[in-house]
Amino acid sequence: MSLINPAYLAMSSVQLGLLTPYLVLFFGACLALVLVVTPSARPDISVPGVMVASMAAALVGSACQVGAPAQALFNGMLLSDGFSAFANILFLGSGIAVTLMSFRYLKTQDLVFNEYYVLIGLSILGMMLMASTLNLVVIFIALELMSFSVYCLVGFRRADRRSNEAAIKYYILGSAASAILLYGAAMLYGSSLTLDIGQIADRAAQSGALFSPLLVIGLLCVLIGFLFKTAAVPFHAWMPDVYDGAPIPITAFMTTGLKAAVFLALVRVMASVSSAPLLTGSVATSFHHILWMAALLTMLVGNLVALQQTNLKRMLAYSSIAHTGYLLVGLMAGSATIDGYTAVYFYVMVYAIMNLGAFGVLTLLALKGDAGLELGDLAGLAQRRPWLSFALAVFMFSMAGLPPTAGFTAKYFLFYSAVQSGDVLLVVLAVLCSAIGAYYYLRVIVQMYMKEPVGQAAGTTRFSYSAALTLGVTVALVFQLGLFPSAAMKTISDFMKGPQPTTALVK
Amino acid sequence: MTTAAIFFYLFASLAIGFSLVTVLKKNPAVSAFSLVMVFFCFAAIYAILGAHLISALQIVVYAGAIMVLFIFVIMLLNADAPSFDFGRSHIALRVASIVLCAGLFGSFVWVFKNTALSPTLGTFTPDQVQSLGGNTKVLSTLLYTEYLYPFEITSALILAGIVGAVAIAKRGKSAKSPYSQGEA
Amino acid sequence: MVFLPGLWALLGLAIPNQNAKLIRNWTLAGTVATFLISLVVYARFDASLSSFQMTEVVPWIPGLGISYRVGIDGISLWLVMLTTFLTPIVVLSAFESVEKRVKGFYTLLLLLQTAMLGTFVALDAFLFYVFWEAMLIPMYFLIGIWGGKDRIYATMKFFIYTMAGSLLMLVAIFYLAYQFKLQTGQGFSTNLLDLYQVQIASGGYLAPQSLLFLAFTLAFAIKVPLFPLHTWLPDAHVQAPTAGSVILAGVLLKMGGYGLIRFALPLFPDAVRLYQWPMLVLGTVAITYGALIAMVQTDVKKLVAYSSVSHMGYVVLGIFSLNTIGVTGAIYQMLAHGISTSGLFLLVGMIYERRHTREIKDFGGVAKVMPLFAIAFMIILLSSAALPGTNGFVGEFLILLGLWQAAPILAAFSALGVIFGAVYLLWMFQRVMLGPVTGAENSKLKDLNLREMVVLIPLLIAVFWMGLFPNFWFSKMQPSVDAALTKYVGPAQVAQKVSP
Amino acid sequence: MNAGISMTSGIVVEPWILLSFCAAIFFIGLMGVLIRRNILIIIMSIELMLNAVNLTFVSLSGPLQDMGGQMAVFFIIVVAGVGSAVGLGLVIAMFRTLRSVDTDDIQVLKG
Amino acid sequence: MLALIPLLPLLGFLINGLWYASVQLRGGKALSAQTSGLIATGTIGTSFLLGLVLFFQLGSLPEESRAIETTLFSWISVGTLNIPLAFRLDALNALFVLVITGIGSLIHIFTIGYMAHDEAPAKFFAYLNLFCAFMLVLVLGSSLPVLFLGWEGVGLCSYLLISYWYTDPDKASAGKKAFIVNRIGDLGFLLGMFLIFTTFGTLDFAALKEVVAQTTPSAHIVTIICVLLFVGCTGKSAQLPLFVWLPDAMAGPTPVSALIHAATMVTSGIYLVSRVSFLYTLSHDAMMLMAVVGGVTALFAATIAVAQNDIKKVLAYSTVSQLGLMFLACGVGSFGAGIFHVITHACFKGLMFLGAGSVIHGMHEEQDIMKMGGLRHHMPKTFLVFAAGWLAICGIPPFSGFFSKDEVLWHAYSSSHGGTFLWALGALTALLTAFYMTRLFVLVFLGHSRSKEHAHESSAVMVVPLQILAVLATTAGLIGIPHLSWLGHWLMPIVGHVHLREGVAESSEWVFMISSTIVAAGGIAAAFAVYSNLKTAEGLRARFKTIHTVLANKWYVDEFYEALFVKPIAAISDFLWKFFDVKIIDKIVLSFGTVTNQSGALARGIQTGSTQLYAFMMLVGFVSIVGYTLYGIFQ
Repeated sequence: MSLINPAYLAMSSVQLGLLTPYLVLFFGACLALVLVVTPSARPDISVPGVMVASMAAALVGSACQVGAPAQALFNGMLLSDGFSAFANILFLGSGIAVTLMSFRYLKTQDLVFNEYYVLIGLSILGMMLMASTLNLVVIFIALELMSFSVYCLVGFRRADRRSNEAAIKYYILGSAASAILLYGAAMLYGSSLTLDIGQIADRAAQSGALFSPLLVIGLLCVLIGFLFKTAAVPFHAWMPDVYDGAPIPITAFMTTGLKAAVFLALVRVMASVSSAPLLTGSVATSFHHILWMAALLTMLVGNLVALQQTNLKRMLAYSSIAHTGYLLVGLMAGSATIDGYTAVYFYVMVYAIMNLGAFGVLTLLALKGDAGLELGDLAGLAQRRPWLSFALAVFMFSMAGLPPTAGFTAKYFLFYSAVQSGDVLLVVLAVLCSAIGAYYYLRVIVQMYMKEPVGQAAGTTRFSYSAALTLGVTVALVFQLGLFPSAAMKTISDFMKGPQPTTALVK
Repeated sequence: MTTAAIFFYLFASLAIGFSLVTVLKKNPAVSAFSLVMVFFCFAAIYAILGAHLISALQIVVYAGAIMVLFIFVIMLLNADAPSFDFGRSHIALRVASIVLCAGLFGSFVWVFKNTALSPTLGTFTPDQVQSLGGNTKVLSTLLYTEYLYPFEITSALILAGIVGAVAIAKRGKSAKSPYSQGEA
Repeated sequence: MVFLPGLWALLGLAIPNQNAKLIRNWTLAGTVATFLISLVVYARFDASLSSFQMTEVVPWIPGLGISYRVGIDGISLWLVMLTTFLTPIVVLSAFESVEKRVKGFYTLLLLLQTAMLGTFVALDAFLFYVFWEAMLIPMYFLIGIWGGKDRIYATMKFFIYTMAGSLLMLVAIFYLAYQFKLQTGQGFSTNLLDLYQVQIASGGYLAPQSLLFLAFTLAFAIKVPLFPLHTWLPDAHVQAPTAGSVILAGVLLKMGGYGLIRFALPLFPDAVRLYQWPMLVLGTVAITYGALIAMVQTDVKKLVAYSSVSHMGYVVLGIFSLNTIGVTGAIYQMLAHGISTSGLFLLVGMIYERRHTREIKDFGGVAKVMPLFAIAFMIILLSSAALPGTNGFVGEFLILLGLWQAAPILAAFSALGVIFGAVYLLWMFQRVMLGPVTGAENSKLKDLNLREMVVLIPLLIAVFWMGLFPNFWFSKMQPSVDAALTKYVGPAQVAQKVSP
Repeated sequence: MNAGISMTSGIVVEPWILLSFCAAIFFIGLMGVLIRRNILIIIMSIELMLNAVNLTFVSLSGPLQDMGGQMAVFFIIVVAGVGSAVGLGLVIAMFRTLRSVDTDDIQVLKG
Repeated sequence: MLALIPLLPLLGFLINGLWYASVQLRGGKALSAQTSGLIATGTIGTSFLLGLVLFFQLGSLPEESRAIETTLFSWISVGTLNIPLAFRLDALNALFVLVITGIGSLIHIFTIGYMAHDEAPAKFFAYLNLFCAFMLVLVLGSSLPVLFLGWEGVGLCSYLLISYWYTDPDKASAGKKAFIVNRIGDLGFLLGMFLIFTTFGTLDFAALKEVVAQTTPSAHIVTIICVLLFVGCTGKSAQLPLFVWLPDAMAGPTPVSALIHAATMVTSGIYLVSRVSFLYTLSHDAMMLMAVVGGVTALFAATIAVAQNDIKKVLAYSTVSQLGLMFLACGVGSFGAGIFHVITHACFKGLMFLGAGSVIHGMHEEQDIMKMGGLRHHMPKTFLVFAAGWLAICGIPPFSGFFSKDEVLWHAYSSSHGGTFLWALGALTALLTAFYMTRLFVLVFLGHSRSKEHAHESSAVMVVPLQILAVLATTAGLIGIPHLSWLGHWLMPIVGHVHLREGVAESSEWVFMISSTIVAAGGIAAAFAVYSNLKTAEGLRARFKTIHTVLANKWYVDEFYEALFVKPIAAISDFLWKFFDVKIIDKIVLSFGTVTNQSGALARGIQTGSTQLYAFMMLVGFVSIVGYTLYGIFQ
């Protein structure tokens, strides 16, 4: 027996092509880093420029992969399929948007350290890697790549104790959660001899007798790790504080890229797990109940506490928790429906777009030192900045799930699929929660449109073209996806040739 | 019980003891040193289990690099004074934490005891490993073949870690100057 | 046609803010044009068919069986006409009362019209829901920005209340679409005609069909609003600007009734029969309750708001009498209420603009100084009090007659509303309009100007036209009403089973 | 436990005992995170947890006759190293502004 | 041509009304009383002529098919319900048409003089015309809903006219009261109508009659129908218990009182029961109820009238009382007598009201009879015509009232539905009527003037109609002389015969005629005895102080209703609004919000910012997830 399997080393040009987005991004980051450390002219423009360019190039690269047959590279550790292409486009898109909106923000906040952009790029690389693998070790590494970058980005306002605090909290809790996830991976390994969830599922499908408590606990630990990152109750507590303390563009980045990445990875894992008869009988029921409760609690806590917030960022943080809850509803339903997780993908995408937009507005509104983001600061904004208010109102309506915005269609698809899975009760609870949600989103609009301005308030920042571009695109997308979602839906389901579950998670 | 087993139990109990010290001791410096001891015990256990390369790495990376970092930071921050944080914690929360952890531990042990490992086994029997050149060689080969990919992305991780840690920890200089030069 | 106001609004956005006059005229032209188009629709409508006409189908989200499917039948035709008829009136009425943020106001008004029309013509449950919810947004702003002192509270209450109610309907729509797929194997469909074929298990008060019925009915009952879900209405009405109140009372409330006829009746026959009595009782309570409370109001607008509760109670009664006469009466009552209550709100708005108060006690003897106003007020009032010869009578008469065939005792009770209606309206009229002229402000009031007359006269004409020639309306809606009731016993059978 | 695994195939102690030992270390680490206020010690506790995981991998590697576990440990060690570097960087940044490494002092963000 | 009868006054209304409105809109000169009065009188007068023509046309038709019908358009047509807006003239309503248009025309003429100095006579004439139009719709309507259209329409006009001088809050209230009390009655009417439709499937009178004749409906249902309809009648025709609005309605201008509250509108109840007499005859119970209510009302109102001092109030209670007599007649099955009395009553009561109007006009709006007296000198013409009315209402032969009242009393005794008790009620009423009418007459016209005002005779335009009416009041009785009654024959096909009780000889009618004359004479004599000398009257009043107070305060009926209905309903409403609606329903609604908010605050409380607590929450989640699953496995 030879140790060296040539298959591991050989790589066709096609496969190399599939790696392009990753490589482009990585080398772009390296180049940017070089620009950061070498005395060059205006690195504050060139660094983000390089990053945006490389992200755009990677995005184009990913887009080119759409329709290509699914491929497993590196012994199945890198799956290149429609799913990963979709995920990559999403991450890269949000990365570009965040970079663009950061540009002005960093200037106003006196935060021009160009490592910032490099970290965003590396973090996106982590996301891309995470969403395109089923190997737990790779997931772990990618997750940490993403997380470490984000820890640093959260703490990027170094002189601000809130930023420090957020970063530390996030780091401590995040690392503990990673450890739990890893422990789960170890146990899965013990019960199935592989670290690849896809292989675990395959083996279960072949032998049909892989069940063991060890496997269950391992899966649970992995699940907990993911639930932590997606901020599902009761693993949500870090999120509001971190969102609150982080620089606004980074909060945007976290709600969009990071959340989408974790969730998409979770979907890939869950789809794989539920496609094989891994979980049967009482364990399946328990899993179902756990997710059910987590979804319900997440929606409830997110919405209820968001109701209490007066700080916009915190409010959006809790709302993000609530949206995690909706996504969990979709996640549970996904395995039982024909369209599978399409609704979840669509929701993730729409959610990313809305949040990018909303935080884009907040970025523009932020005064020096991230101040001025209390609800009251928005009073009468509509009269001073009509377009900005309009955009924010659109995003708020969208998050509240009102037609004709994308938030509505997304929520509609999600609940639609949940009804198909037979979980009507959960859907009823979910829609009630979203009615609660409408209240706090509307409060923002009340402030902007129905209150008279009080003194010197937010919204005095100069306009930046990059931010305007971001906002314009997101608003357009919110309407586009709200009014004509079917094209996007179709594209998404065309993308998803990979993790198409065939059997239900439960029963 | 074999000699190896005896040594295992010895190091295991030492490890548990030192890790308790790490967690419970008031002085961070003491904790750090106990942690080093834990790492050494672990290295020994790795060796007992036949994972020689890991054992070596444990000493080099953990005890050598990471711990130095810790102690360096402890000294840098002058934070080696005994911290009395211990007593300030809510007693109920503390007790509950301990109880819950113990409960989890118990249930894990129950699981380990009552569960079967993977029914299929791998190909790397000790003999096989021996015939392929020993633990180190096998691992190294695998690292550059089967595990090339994670190895590569680890490099990105390290890059991110360095950039991040430096960006965060470097002396805040006048943020007014946009032409900052990183020290990395 | 549905999107004309919307497009018009977008074009209107191009007009600079300062040019309020142009915006006003532009909006007026747009709404009048819409009305003219609706006349064309009316002319092309074939009364002999019970099916939907002028349907347009554009696949929208084919994967989920959703398409943009619109069309009208005899029921929606009139509600569409009502909408297009009222909107120009509202636009005109707001010419002088809305001073701030004129462009926003009219843009929202036009968007609102689009949503309202869409709701009435939608033949796809999903599309219906989309318009239904989309309508909330402009209304939310109209109340919230141009409303009274407690406008924010009122608009929030309105919004959340309505939205919470309708979300359950959304779930029910999903469920139906899914059931259609299960039962026919043709894939999802939210096409209303497809959903009509879905059979859902019924039996108890909590059987699936009953639950679905309740989900739909909750949404509609809140909108109607049916006692005890009415408390948002007084707040919203009182705080809303006149135009908002008019649209709210004139059109929005009708959507509840329309929804009941369009969805609840044909979709859930068994559940409807099961819940017929509770609904009838609630309707009866609403009538008496609304009227009693209206009686003691001190704020004219609130009085009119509670009178809406009372009047819309009739609509529910008519619908749930489940016979042709009752349902026809209910539709007619919706139209009539749309005219008369709009008129009342307009009148209240006019006097509010002059005096900036709506407290009854602040007025007195206004008829002396504003005789034309008094005449108009009187006529609208009588219409609201269901005097024969006015539009209000026909609806209430038919509803009560239909209800009598279903439940004589309740009909007797709900007819009490006729008395109370006269009491609170006339009492209010007396206190506001009659008696000696009180106070210096009242004696200086100016009578209606030409614009206000132009606003009111179409309504006054409609009051009598609808009161004297209701067959003009009935003739077009008859086949559709019969079609909506096909799942219920024929009217002849109903007539026989009554014996006190 | 698997009866087929004998001492000759490199088994020193019963796997469940090994795993339980790892679990003990893991939960001691977790306990440290829970009851300590000093962030440095918390980070050390996290290292403990990771070490426990490492040992779990290694101790499974033997009975399963597979090298995957040991490979994983290789990467985990690297990640843990980078992680503690980042963590300590954050601690330094925090110490600069707060002059403290105590979690009680980071309670500004709440509610 | 038939349709023109109601449409002409409507046209008059439109001309006057729109003229008035346009004057308000653009300013300019208001129409004078002459012009507008001419328009109004012209239209109603033409209607009268048309009515006459049609009446004779009708008379020329054979008895069985004596009906002229015209359909304007289909009004409401839904499902099995089909209501055309159609008029049908037959023997019954032809009489009413003549009374309405005829007396209406006279009153219109009178009004020209009466309202000469009003600020907006055009408005007044518009209302009057509108009233006539609705009244004609009421009587001509071929089906119940059309009748109801007129029924409510006249109620509206009554409201508008009563509160015509709306700046006076009392007058405005009186109008409102009239409308609302009428509405209560209308409720009964509506329900009766519904029951008819559900039972017989039609609302058209002719068709209904056929259906009733063909089927044998359960007496139970017929009774309910009749009672419900009668409730409507008690409202419109001011019977117990809904009579309270009529005396207050005197707040309106006097021509209004004459036209609406004496001659026409209030008799529409009689018209209705006569119209559906074929139903009533099927239900003995309903008939009995009607007779008793009518008789009791008659007596009750007569007692009140004795103690009133306002000239119009006296006449109003007298009207209530006379209407009671009419219902008594109908209740005993003698619909013909009821209608006969309607006609004569229209003549003499219209006359008396207009006479009273003339007096009030002459006395400068003074209405208290205690402040009048001796007017025969100042207003001789009015005195004369009033005397004719007085004798007619007292029932002195050969004045019209004698014949009609006598027929009522006779049938009250002799009819198979009647009896001694009912007769006694009627006779007592007649006695009291003679008494209080004489009282009125004596106090107003005889004796000496007790007023400082200088009364003057009214103008010709007011006096001439009075004189015409006086002639009618004197002679109208001739159409219904017993045994030769033209009226009886004319109405026979519609209202049928009166069936006499067993053992009552037809011939004994003479006895009753004589006795009722004696009764009337007795009443007159008593009143003369008391009131020719006011001191005697004072003495009597002092002696029967309690009774007088009760009577002067109208048996406290208004206060009773106030306490029993108005106040409790207001209190309940207030309670419902301020407590139930705001404190309970809205609180429940808002409590959803509050609970949500509170639980949000609670959940927020966990978010203390403590890292350890967050970690602990994670641990709890960890434990519960693992524990739950293991528990499942363990099971």
